Order: sequence, then structure tokens, then C-alpha cells
Amino acid sequence: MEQLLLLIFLPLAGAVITAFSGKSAKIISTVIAVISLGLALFMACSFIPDASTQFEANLPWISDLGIRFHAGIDGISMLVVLLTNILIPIIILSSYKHDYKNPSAFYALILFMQSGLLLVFTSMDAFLFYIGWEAALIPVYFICAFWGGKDRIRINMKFFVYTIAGSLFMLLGIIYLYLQNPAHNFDINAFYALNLDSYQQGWLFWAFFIAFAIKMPIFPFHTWQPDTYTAAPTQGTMLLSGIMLKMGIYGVIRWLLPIVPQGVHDWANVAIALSIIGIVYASVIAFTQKDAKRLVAYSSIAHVGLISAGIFALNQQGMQGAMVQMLSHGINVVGLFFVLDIIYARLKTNKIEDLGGIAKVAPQLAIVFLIIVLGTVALPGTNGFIGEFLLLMGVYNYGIWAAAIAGLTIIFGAVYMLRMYQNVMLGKTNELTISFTDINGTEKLVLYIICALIIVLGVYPKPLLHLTEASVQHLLEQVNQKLNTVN
Amino acid sequence: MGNLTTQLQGVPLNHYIYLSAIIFTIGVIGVLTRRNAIVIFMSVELMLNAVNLLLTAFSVHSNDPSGQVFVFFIMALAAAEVAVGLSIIVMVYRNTKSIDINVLNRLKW
Amino acid sequence: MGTQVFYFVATLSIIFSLMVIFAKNPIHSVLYLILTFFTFTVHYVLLNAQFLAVVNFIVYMGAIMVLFLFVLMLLNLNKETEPSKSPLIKIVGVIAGCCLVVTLIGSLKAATISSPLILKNPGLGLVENLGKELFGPFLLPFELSSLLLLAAMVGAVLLSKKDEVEA
Amino acid sequence: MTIEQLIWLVPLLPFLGFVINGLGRNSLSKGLVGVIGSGVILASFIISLFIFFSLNGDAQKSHEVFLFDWISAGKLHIPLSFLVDPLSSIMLLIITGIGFLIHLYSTSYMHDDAGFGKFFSYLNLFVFFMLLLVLGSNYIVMFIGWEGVGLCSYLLIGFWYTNSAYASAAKKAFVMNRIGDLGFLLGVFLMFNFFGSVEFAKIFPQAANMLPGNNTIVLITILLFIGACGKSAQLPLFTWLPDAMAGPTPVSALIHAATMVTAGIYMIARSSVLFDLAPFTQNIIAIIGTATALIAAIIALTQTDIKKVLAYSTVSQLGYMFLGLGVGAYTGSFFHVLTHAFFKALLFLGAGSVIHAMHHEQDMRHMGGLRKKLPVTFLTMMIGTIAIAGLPPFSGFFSKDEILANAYEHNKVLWAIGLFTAFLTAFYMFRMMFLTFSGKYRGTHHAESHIHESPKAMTIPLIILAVLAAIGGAINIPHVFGGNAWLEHWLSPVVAQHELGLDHATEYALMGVSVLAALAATIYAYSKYVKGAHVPVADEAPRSALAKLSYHKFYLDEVYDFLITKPLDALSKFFYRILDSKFIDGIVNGLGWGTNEASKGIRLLQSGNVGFYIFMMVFGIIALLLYTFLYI
Amino acid sequence: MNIIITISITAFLVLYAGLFKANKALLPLTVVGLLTALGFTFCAWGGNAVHYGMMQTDNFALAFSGICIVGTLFIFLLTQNYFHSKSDNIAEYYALILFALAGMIMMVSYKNMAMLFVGLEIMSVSLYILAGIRKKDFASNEASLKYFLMGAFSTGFLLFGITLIYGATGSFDLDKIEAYLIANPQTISPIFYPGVILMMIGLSFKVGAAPFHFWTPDVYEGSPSLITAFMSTVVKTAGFAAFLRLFAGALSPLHEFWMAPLLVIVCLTLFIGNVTALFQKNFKRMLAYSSISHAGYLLFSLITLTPQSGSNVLVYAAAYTFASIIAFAVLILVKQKTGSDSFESFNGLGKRNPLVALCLTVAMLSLAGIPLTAGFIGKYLMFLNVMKEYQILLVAFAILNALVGFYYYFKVIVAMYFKDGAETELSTPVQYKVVLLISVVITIVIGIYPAIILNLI
Repeated sequence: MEQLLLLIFLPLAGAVITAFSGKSAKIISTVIAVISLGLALFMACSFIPDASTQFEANLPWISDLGIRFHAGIDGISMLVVLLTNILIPIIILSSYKHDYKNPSAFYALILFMQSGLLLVFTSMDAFLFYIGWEAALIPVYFICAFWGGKDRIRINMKFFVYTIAGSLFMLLGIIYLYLQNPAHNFDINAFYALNLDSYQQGWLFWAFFIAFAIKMPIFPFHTWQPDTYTAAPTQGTMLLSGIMLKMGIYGVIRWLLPIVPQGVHDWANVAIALSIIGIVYASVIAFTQKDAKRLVAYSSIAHVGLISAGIFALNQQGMQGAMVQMLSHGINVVGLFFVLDIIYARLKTNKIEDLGGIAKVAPQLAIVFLIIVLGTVALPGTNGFIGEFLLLMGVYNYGIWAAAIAGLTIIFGAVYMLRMYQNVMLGKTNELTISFTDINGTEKLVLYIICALIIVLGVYPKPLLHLTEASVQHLLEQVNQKLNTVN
Repeated sequence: MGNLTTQLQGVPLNHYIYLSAIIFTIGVIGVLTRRNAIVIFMSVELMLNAVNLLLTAFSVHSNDPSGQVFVFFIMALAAAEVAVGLSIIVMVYRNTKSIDINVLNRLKW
Repeated sequence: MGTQVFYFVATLSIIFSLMVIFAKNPIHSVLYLILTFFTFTVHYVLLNAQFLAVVNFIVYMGAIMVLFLFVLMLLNLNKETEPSKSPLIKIVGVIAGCCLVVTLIGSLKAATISSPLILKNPGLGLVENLGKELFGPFLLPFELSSLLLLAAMVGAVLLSKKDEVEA
Repeated sequence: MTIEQLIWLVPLLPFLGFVINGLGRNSLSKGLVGVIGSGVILASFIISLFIFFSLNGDAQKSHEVFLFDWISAGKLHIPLSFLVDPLSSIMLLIITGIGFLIHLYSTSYMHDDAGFGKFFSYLNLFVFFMLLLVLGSNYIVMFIGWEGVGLCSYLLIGFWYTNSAYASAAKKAFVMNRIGDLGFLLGVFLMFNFFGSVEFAKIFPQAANMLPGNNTIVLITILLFIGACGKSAQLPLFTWLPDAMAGPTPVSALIHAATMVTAGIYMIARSSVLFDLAPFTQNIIAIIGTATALIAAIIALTQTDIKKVLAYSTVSQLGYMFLGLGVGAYTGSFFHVLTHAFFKALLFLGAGSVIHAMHHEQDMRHMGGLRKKLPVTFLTMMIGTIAIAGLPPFSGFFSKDEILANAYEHNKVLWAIGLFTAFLTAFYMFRMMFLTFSGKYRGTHHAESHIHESPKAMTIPLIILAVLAAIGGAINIPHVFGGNAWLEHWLSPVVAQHELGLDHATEYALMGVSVLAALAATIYAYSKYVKGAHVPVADEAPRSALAKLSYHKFYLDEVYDFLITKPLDALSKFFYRILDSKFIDGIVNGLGWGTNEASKGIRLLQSGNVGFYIFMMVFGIIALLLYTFLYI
Repeated sequence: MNIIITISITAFLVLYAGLFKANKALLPLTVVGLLTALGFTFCAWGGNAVHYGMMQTDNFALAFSGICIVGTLFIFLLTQNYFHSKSDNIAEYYALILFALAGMIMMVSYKNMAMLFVGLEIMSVSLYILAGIRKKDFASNEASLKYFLMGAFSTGFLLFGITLIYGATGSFDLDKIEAYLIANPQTISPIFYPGVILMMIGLSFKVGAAPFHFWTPDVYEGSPSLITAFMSTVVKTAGFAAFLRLFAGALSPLHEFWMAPLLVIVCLTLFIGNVTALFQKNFKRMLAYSSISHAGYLLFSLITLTPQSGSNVLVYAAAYTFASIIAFAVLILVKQKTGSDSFESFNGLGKRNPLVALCLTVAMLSLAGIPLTAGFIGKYLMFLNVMKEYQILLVAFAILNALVGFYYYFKVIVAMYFKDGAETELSTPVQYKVVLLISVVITIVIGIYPAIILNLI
């Protein structure tokens, strides 16, 4: 329990320290993020991979409203906690080459967001979950709106209002559940135990699903995303795509499926249909994108669509695939955005047509970029494959046509990713790219870590799968059991 | 005097209510149709008086003096309001040389 | 016979109050208002609320109306300076008023309190009676009314006096 | 040392080579890179030989070697494990053997290239993935290799990435492979659903007890075949292979002739138990194979690029192999894989030698009369040509005739087309030979003086391959010639067998006809290109309709462009510009806009006019009273 | 009782001090007086004294008195550098604010309609004057006149309502009215109902609920900022307490009847307040509309009556009061520096004045209802309250409105941090800093641990 509290509040304390640290914010925040990572790894090592909730903290908070500080980690949580703690140091490191104005605020916000994210990923109290959900949103809004690019104010406002719209409806659902709960508290287990009729479950499903769908985002709730990703500073984009997006997925797994299984059962068709439409739709759009960042943004929509479809297929493969893919997508997309950031930092453009031939002048970048691209297109042996394979299998168990259409992602993904890679890295160098210098220092460190993760997870994903297996199985049993008792 | 009033009794309470409502509404119409701040203010006084009358009627009807005490308070208010209101109007007049309420529409939207 | 007096006075009240709001000249309005108040005094007498009748006479007709007149004269607004509202607005205003009276009376219509007003205690409206009430249960609001009057006084002085500093 | 103890070394060595060469590509000397690159493959080859012979002497013909659990989720358990059996062991030999020769050849061929180290690391990686493909004991491990070779193909085709056209060709190869891969993957899913496993050892015994015609199995096999189509360049997914000639020539030899493209055939042969249960699929395979063989052969007739001719011939030969698979001649097809590996690697390397000598000139219209300058190359290539043309007693004759005989038994039309294709094959191959080596030199005089025979490192592999191409047919001499059909025997534990139901006379007749056809084609080519000294016309010159069709590859690329690429791009633009920006985002923004407009409108209520305010208040009061007392 | 006396005496003392031109002594005097009043509030805590049958100082009253006193105290602290340059009548201003506060104390603790009426009028009359305190300023004049005319007009309706209720029940005492309702559930006099509606209208006017809100934006904009701060925070809180005391107390047996019209008022208020605020270019006017919208949320507490309604309103009112005080304090600072209260004048504020900007950000987040600020807890309680009756559609509607709210509250944050401006450096007097910091701390503490005020009532 102490470990968990430390895990959640260390970044918060770090944020406060960083906020007052002036010029040395970079270093301090890095140290704190690394300590958090160490703590998370330590916890992961001492984690017993069964279905139980561990490191549980259950403290009274606002007793009158039935709100407790109830948090704990099971296999599913552990995975996303790890993801968060791995990516935050990477993201902080990736910012080293930038000299952002107000660095202390910048890094403090990142650490603050980390706390919020960890709260989301560990909370077992719906109210706490909601608090974390919003607490993670505010910092990223400020990061994107303060250090972002062109038209950032309008775009981020849209993003903010859009996501908060979803979350407010989720709040509606949470309150409703609270009132339904005879114990009048927000405890997740009490919510699991509720018996709601299918009408209630139906609208609760939508109240939650829209919040999560906007966060992920799933077609047609995605239109905030490409603009925001493009306009945000790269670290903001990484936070958004690497971690924040997983909040939506995690929410579906943790809060949607077990609480309203009947609703999920009734509406899974729609959810999967939307997800799959999103896959194809976003992939097709990605074909002709001119801005590399926007292209990756659309690719992210496609990938998330697959994850969501895999989850709603409600089987072990899909769910496990979603778990792995959450981590993989986080790592890959951060890598992609980082490479684009490196290019942007040097050449001040992410326009695909302006680039070309960078491989000639920056062979190391070309190689790591290729590995990341391959991870993204799910080449066997990379982390992307494990997730996508399991997801497609999960979707396949749901329906062969769904899998066939969702599977288009492996073709389309290759098309747009390689098209981008070719136009950016290959071909002849032009006047702009001739001056390009290869990666160095922290850039190398970050990219090598990412590449190592891509390959190691691709070759030996077993620890990861093992970590989540029992929890996922338990969750599915829970869902199925509830479905059976209702019917 | 007591004799006289005893003789005059027998008016249904309803009619007092109607009378008050009508006078009250006349006051409202005055507020609605006039532009002169003072006349509007006078219409408001009309409304207050309608209320006073009704209160007294209720007071008599339920044989309870508190209604009439309340009228007293209303009169006190009316006095205070008139003092403040008229000084506001005077103040406005000093600045705008008008007590037409339509002149005052800088603050809008 | 007795009730006819009420209806007669009531009709006068209504007519005079209508004159108040429809008189073009504000001075006339004030004068009509005084008349209206006078009819109200009569009503109070009829209701055996002698104290109120006296207070109404003194405070309203005496003090308040004089104040109105005084201000009107002070501002030299005795002419028909008011650029009257467009007829449309007037008509709409009157219609709205009629609607209000209809709805008010309509909502009160349900009130079938047609029981005639019987004076149970002839001394109800006497000073003695009211004084006991005022300095008994209503002592607190009565005392606190002084705050109201004081505030009004301070305010009236504050607003009316010429302020040299603020220029 | 047992097979179990050694087998993991076979893929590991090339992988080590990849890592070392990859990391040291800038620091290691070229010599060392070459030694490491070739050496690991040689070592693998030696181990493979050892494994092959110990398997030969072993009663147990199938060894499964478990390495570690790779993926497990629910009922799905995918171990990373290897399967050593006759089929894979012989594939190991081809991959490492030919692979080694090509590596050796490359040390010389690529010697002057800046990316020497990179090239060898890629080649090593390719061998690694190919070995994984054939060694995998389940479809998923096979899929790793399957996609991995696709990746290496991408890397190697785009080796000279500064040329955009090459990079595009690489991308095209990868994407087309991916289309097939999706089919493969779906097939695997279906298999898992149907059999509850993706392990060969669990699927095939179950399938062996089933009756043909099961719909699920038909679907599985069709999906798998789609996968094979992509990898083995069959209609309609073959257009990537000719473009893949953008890579360095050893790559073409290794990947696009000897190994990777045969993965599809390997996979179908491996799954022959399943395919046998699905006659419908088999028919499709046979038809597609035949069509591919014919169309590729027709295209090859008019090509002027020496590597393009060979590329189309590869496609055509692959078509043959699929024809064989379709008619149930799994062994025959696999036999053809083997012989084709020999002579096609030989031909490509020979072509590489020519190109090397010509300083990267590939257009045959600028060659001619090279026989004297490049005697070794000419001789070895001639052997390869004869082998591919199916003239006895060279290897191609045996394998091709086995397929044709099976096809004849199965369906006469397929046989006829196959025969016609054989005729075309002989013609265009000899056309290539004659255009290149006989007649007069057609290039510049300056270039002519620099032409000389390739160094030893290049010619030795040519010679070895020539020998193999000549005598390789010996491993499966059919019974009709009194042979013992060793290969058929060797593969019998793994691959479904069919007894050829033809009598010997028919067999002889068939062989005679095909040999005659090949001879006729040879003679026609000789008369046209040697006697007639015919040279193909320039690109722009007018051609007859058929020649035009052939020369422009039946406009397949254009058709695909028109049918798929263009509409997709248009769709993309439509989605992005209209649907996404205008419609979906429009709704979202519209809500914001609407609220803003509402704000603009409603704020006008606040007109600043007290009279109006009071009026609104009165109106509100009336409405509220009415609402309360009329509706409550 | 003691509280009112203390405040009144302070007011008299202040007036006298003004007479002797002891301007320096005014603020300390006031602060001491208010702190004493606050002390009395604490002392009376837990008791439920009834004074003369007119005032009931129960915890509800005391809690709201406390908020009003603290709010007023803050307002007084903000007078530093505000009035001195403008006029020498500070004593009168102080006294008027204190009179208004006394009126408010009456409003939050009344037990008799007469007290409500007198308290309300003391407050209103003081405010009419305060709104017009800048005599030469057209805007101030206009605000004053508008407020006065409409206020007097609405008083008529309030009185009519009181009269009708009196006519039906024969008493002004809340307990007796409630007893009447409980005793005659079936035979309630028909004139009682319009009385209730008219009272609702009168009180809605005071708290600025639509469609009786029209005075709010104009008066708020035209009045001096400090007075606007007073009006929109403390006064509003008192108005709600009065509203709640009557409707959640005496009139609660008739809840079903008056809920329907109240629902209409709530929806209109939410919609008009939020939507109109969206387009405003002027920060002050935006705050006025936002105060209308908050009135809508506050009225939620009356839609479902529970024992917690009072404390819910308290939390919300506290959150709203302190956040608004911050907003106005910053507004005053900015206006003093730039002379404008449009959004543009906030541009680039964050760069030079990180503390002020941070405080304003917290205030805006709280007003918008972002978790970990008091505003969220307040909104949450309101939503929860309504959801209890499963008025899901109403909550959904409120949520949509809250969304609009995010937009305009963030406008000022955007202006401060993300827009380039003149980078003016504000001179922030000490008292302002104190007020800002205390308010921020209160806002965040309530946001994180609302239990401290959740159970007060």
C-alpha cells in the first residue's frame, strides 16, 4: 500500500519541486521520473501475476459522499502503470534538445499528469477514477496550448471541450451507478456486483463508451485528434498518443465491460462496427496525408480502432492483444513522434514532400526509424505483431468478416507507413535535407531504448502476457458470469 | 365610526383581492408603458399600495394585526425607497439631463 | 347600502390609478396618484384600520408625494417632456398588463373565498393594538427598519450632494 | 550431437552474422565482412548437411525442438519451436547451400559498393528469416519467417534507396506480400478455430482423418493460397516480382529465384494434407498457376532487360509449380523448386556476371557477342538455359515433365497450356542467350574494351550451380526411367503422395512432345536471333498489338493503378477533405458554431433597455403563472 | 442577534469615523468588527437560538452568515488602493456595505417574512446606492437606475406573494406557514399557490435567475468592480440562503407544486447564462452571465429536497464566492493597470504575474468545475442531488451547459497564458495577495477535502 501511494504521489511531489526549480527542471524531473520508473519496475517484480488486486490502498477520503481513496494494482493495471512509468522518462528525455520557455512549468505539468494517469490506472473508486481522469487532462491541455504550434488555442480548446464533454457524461453514469449502489459508495467491486436491467445498462454503456471513445479516439469521435496531435508540441503529442489514449482503452476494460456486460453485449456490434470503420477510414485518410505528424495521428486512430474492436470481441485473445498492443502502441507511437520531432527540430518542417533522402545523411536515424515503422506495421518479431495478431484473432473469433476488414490494417498500414518512410528517408537528398545531422546524445539514448523495447517485446512477450493473463481471464469470467445470470 | 364601519362590512374578500390585483396590474402597466423614470416609480408605488390594501383586508379577515404591522413596514420601505430612488434619479438627471429610461442603454449585450 | 360605498370607492381607485399612468403630464400623474392614495385611505377607514389610514395619509400623501412633486419641480420636468413610447409598445404593454391581470385573477379565481369580510375585533386597527404587536413580536424588524432608513438616508445624502472631489 | 542440440544453430548463425555485420558495417573491413557473412552461412550449411544425413539415418523422421513459449492467450499457445523433417531438412540445404554460393558471389559482385557491410547483414538476416520459415513447427513461427523474408526483400530491393523508383519497387513488394499475408493470417485464425491449434503436429493428424470437401477446409486452403500468391508471385499479385529486379543481382538470385518466392510452394507442400481435402482449392491453384505461367511467359517474350526476362521466367516457373500443386503433384512441384533453385540462381548469377562486366548495363539491345569475352559465364548460363528449357537430361527436364505428366492426367487443357508455355520458355530463354552472347557487340566501343570475365569468387559459384543444374535431376529420376524417385520417397512422410496413373507409353509420349516443343522453340530462336540477327526495337517503336500487350506486361500495373491505387487515393482525399473535414468535423465545429451563433442571438435580448427588460419580466411572470396553473 | 448588532455598531462607528475624517482607521475598524461578528458566529455554533420569534440562528444561518462575513471581509480587504483616489466618502461606502451585510444576515436567518422583507430591502437599498456610487460615471448611473427600477418593481411581486401567503395562512411566521401546510394538505387555500409562485419570482429576481435576470449583466457591468464583486458573491449567496430557507423549509410540503415552475426557471437560467456568456468580449460582463448560470446550478438544490440541500448549497456557494472574489480581485488589478476589463487586457498576463495568473487560473477552473477544485465538488453535489430523483435529462442538460461554461472560462486562461500581450506588470498590494492566496487555498482545500464544510449544516 505504501508503495502504491508513493508511486502515485511521488510524481505529484516531484511536480511541486520541479515547479520551483527554475533552470534545473530538466534534470530534476528526469531524476524523479527515473525513480518512479524504478519503483514501478520494483513493484512489477514483486507483483504476483494472478488475478488478485495487490498493493491495495483503501483509505477514507470524503466519507460523507461515500468516496474513498481506494486504489490497487492487478495485472491489467500493472501493465499500464508500467507503460506510464516507462514512457514518462522517455518523453522527458526526448525533450532535452528543446529549450522550452518556462521549463519548470513544462516538466512540472508532465509530472503532474503522470500522477493523474497513475490515479486513473490504479483507482478502484469511480470517483477517484474520475478525478484522475480530469487531473490528467488539465496538464496536457496546458502543455499543448502553451507550447504548441500554429492555431493551437482553437484546436486545443476543441480538444479540451470535446474530451471533457465525454467525461462529463461518464460522470453522469458514475453518479447513476453510485445511486443504484445500495451501499452508496463508488467502490468498483460494489459496482461490479450491481444488477442493472438491460435498459439501464444500455444507456450507461453509451454514457461511458462515448467518454472512452472520445479519448481513444474511435470513429466518428476522432476529429479533434489529428489537429491536436499536429498542433501540440511533440512531447504533448507523445503524452496524448502514448499514454492518454490508453486511458480510454483502460476505461473500457476496467469500467465498461464488467459493470455493464449486458450493455456491452447488446451494443458490442455497434462498437465493433465503429472501431472497424475507423480502422479502414483512418488508414485510407492516412494515404494522402502531407504532414507526417498528421499521418501518424491518423494511423493512431486506425490502431486504436483495432484495439477497441479486439476488446469488444470479448475473448481472451482480443483482450490480451489489447493489453500488449496498449504497451506496444505507446512505445511505437512515441518513437514515431520522436523521430518526427527530431526532423522538425532540424529542418522546421514535417511536410512529407519537403523531405527525402535523410537516410543518406543520417543512417542511424534511418535504421531506428525503420525499426519503429516496422513495429508500427506489426512485422513479426516486433512488439506490434504480438498485439495485432492477438487482436485480429480476437476479432476473428467475433466474426470472420470483421477480421477480414480489420485485417486490412496490416496492408494499409504498410502502405502509408512505408510511403511515408520512403518519402522522408529514402530517395535523393534535397537542399533542405542535405544539412541534416544524424542523431546524437539523448536522441540516441531514447531511440535505442525504444528500438530495444520494440524488439525485445516482439521476441519475448511472455512476461507481459503472463502479467495480464490471470487478470484478463478473471475479468472475462466475471463478465460472462454476469451475462449468464442475467440471461 | 365603529358603527359606520360595521355597517359597511359584508364586502366579500374576493372583491378586495380583485381590486388589489387590478390596481397592482395598473401599476405594472404603468411601468410597462411609460418612459419617465419618475412616473414609472410612481407606478411602482401604486403596486405597493395595492399590496397594502390587500394585506389590510387579509388582516381584517383573519382578525390578525400582524398584517397591518406589515403594511407599516412596507410604508417604511416605500419612504426609504423614494428617498434613494429619487436621489438616484436626480443623480442620473444631472449627468444625462434626462429622466427618460430609454436614454440609458449604454450597457447592453 | 354599506357595501356600495366600497364599490364606489373601488371604482374611483381604479379610475384614478388609470389616470396616473395615462396622464401625459407627470405633474398630473402625481396629482392623480394623490387622489388614488386618498381613495386608499378611505378603504382603510372602511376596513376599520384607522391607524393605517392616518399613516397612509401622512406618509404617502404627505411625505412621499410631496417628494415626488418636489423632484419633478426641481428637475423642471413639469412639461410634457416625455417623448411618449411608440403606440405599439403602449398597446403591447397594455395587453401584457391585461394578460397579467387575467392570469392573476385567473389563478386567484380558484379562490372561492367569497366569505364576506366581518370585523371580529373592532379595535384591531387601533394604535393601541398595533403598537402592542409592533413592539411585541415585531420588535426586531421594527428596530432593524431603522437600519433601512439609515441606509436610505446615508445613500440619499451621498448620491444627491454635489461631490467636488470626484471630478 | 543430436539434431535437437544442433538445429537452433542453423538459424542462429546467420542471425549472428546479421548482428555482427550490422553493427560493424562501418568499422569492419570489407574482407572481414565478407568472411563473416559467407562463413556463417557456410557453417549453417555444414550443420544442415549433418542434420540432413543424421535424419537420413534416423528412423524417426520428424523432430520437434521446443525453444520457448512465445505467445499464449487463453487457449492459444504458440511456442517458438522448430520442426526438422525431410521437407524442412532439404529446404535447409537449398537455403544455406545456394545461399552460401550467392554470398560468396556477392563478396566480389558488391565489392565496390559503399553499403557492402549493410548488404551482407541484410543477406544474413534474410537467410535467418528463411530458415525460420522452413523450420517453424507451427504456422505462426512460419509466419515470422514469412513476413521476415518480406522485410528483407523490402530492404534489399530498396538497397540503392536513393533511387526513388527502386524504393517504390521495394515498397510495392512489401505491400503486395502483405496482401497475401493477410490471407495467410486469416487462414491461420480459421485453422485455430477449426482445429484448436496452429501446430502442424496437431493439425495434420486431425485433418488426415477427414473427408474431402469440408467447407471450412476449403476456406482455410483458399486463404492460405492467397498468402502463397503474394509470396510466390502468382496472379494477380505477381507484379512486384519483376519490379523487384531493382535490387542487386545476387538478391534477385537468392530471394526472387531460389528461396523466398518458393516459400508459398513450401507452405502448400507442407499443408498438402489440408489441400488434398479441398479439391476445389486445388482446381483454383492449378488454374491460377497455369495462367500465371502462360502470361508471364508471354510477357517474357518481348522484354529487353536481361533481369526482367529472368524475372518473368521465374514467375512463369512458379506458375508451373503451382500447376503441379494444383494437380496434386506436391513432390513434383517441390522437385521443380529444387531444380529451379539451381538453374535460376545460376541464370541470375550469370546475368549478374554479364551486368558486372557491362558496368551495370542491363538492356540486351546493347549487348551481343559476349560469348568470347565471358566464356565461363556463357557456358554455365547455357547449361542453365537448357535446364530451364526442359531439355534432357538436364534437371529441368525431369521436374517439369513430372508436373506436366501429372497435369495431363488431371486435365488435358492445363497440360496443353503448360506445354505451350514450355515452348515459350525455351524460346525466350534462348532469345535471351542469343541476344546476349552471339552476334556482334552493340554497345559503345569504349565500353567494349573494358569487358572481361568475372573474378573467381563469381565464377566458382556459377560453375558449382551449373553442375547442380545439369545433374540435379538425378535426385528424383522417375520410375519410368528406372530411377528410384528418391525425393518422392524421402518426402513421403510429410507430403501427400499421388501415384501417377499413366502408363509408361503415355509418359514417354508426353516427354517426347515437350522435348520436341522445346527443341522447336530453340531452333526458331536460333533462326531469328542468330541467323536473322534480329534485335528488339526501341521502346518507342511501333509494335503489333500482341507484342505491345506483352511488352507492357498486359498493362497490369496500369490496371492496378487505375482500379486500386487511384480510387484509394481519391477515396482518401474524399474522406479527408470532405467526409472528415467537412462532415464529421463539420458537425462538431457546427455545434460550437451553433452555440456561438445562439449566443450572438440570445445576447441581443439584453438590449440595454429597461422597458424591454421589465416587459420580458412581466412576460416571464405571465408565462410562469400560466404554465403553473394551466398544466399543473 | 449579536452578529447583527456587531455589524450595525461597526457601521455606526465607521460613519462616525468618517465624520472625523479618520480614513486610516476605517479598514481596521471594519476588520475588527467583522472578525468579532465572525467570532460570534463561531460562538453561536451548534445552538439553535430563536430571537424574538423572528430570527433563527441555526447552523444553516450561521454557516451562511460565516460565508457572507468572510466574503465581505475579503471585499473590504480589496478596497486597498481602490477608493482612496476616487472619493472622500469612504466611510459611507463602508457603512453601506456593512448595512447590506446586516441585511444579509437577516436574510439568512429569518424566521418571519417581515424579517426577510426588511433584510432584503436593507440589502437592496444599500446596493442601489452602491451601484451608483460613481456619480459621474454614466455606466454607474445607469446600473444604479436600472437596478433600482427593476428591484422596486420586483419587490412589488415579492410583496404580493407574501400577502397572498399571509392571506391564506394568516401568519408571516415560517413555522406557522409550514404547520398550516402540514395540517391542511388537502384544503390549502387556493390563493396560497399564486403566492408561492410570486414569491419565487421575487426571490428569483434577487438571485438573478432567468427570466428575471435581465438586470444582472447591465448592473454588474456598470457598477464599480468592487461592488460587482460584492453583489455577485456575497449578495448572491445570501439570496440563495433566503430562497432555500423559505422553499426548502416552510414550503417544502408543497415541493411537488413549485418544482415544475422552478424547473423551467432552472433550465432557462442555465441556458441563457451559459450561452450568452459565450460571446462576451468583456470579462466583467462574462462574469455576470456566469453568475447567472451559477444561479441555475444552485437552484438544483431545490429541485430535489434532501436534508443535504442546505449543505450542498453551502459548498457550492462557498466555491462560487471565493472563486469569484479571486476573479474580481484580478479584474480590479488589471483594470487599474490597463483601464479596460475586456479579455484582451488579460493578454500575456501570465508571463509577468505568475502568481496572479495562477490564482485566476484556479478560480476559473473552479468556476468551470474541474476536479480538485471546490467548484467541481459543488457541481458534483448539485448533479448528485438531482440525479437522486433520476432527473437524468436535466443533469444531461446541465452538463451540456457546463461544457459551454468551459469554453468561456478558459477564454481568460487562454488570454493570460497563450496570447501575446503588453506583458503589463501588475502592482499587487499585499492585501490583494492575502485575499488571493487565502481564496485559492480555500478553493483547493474544499476541492480536495470537502468534508470540512460538507457536514456543517
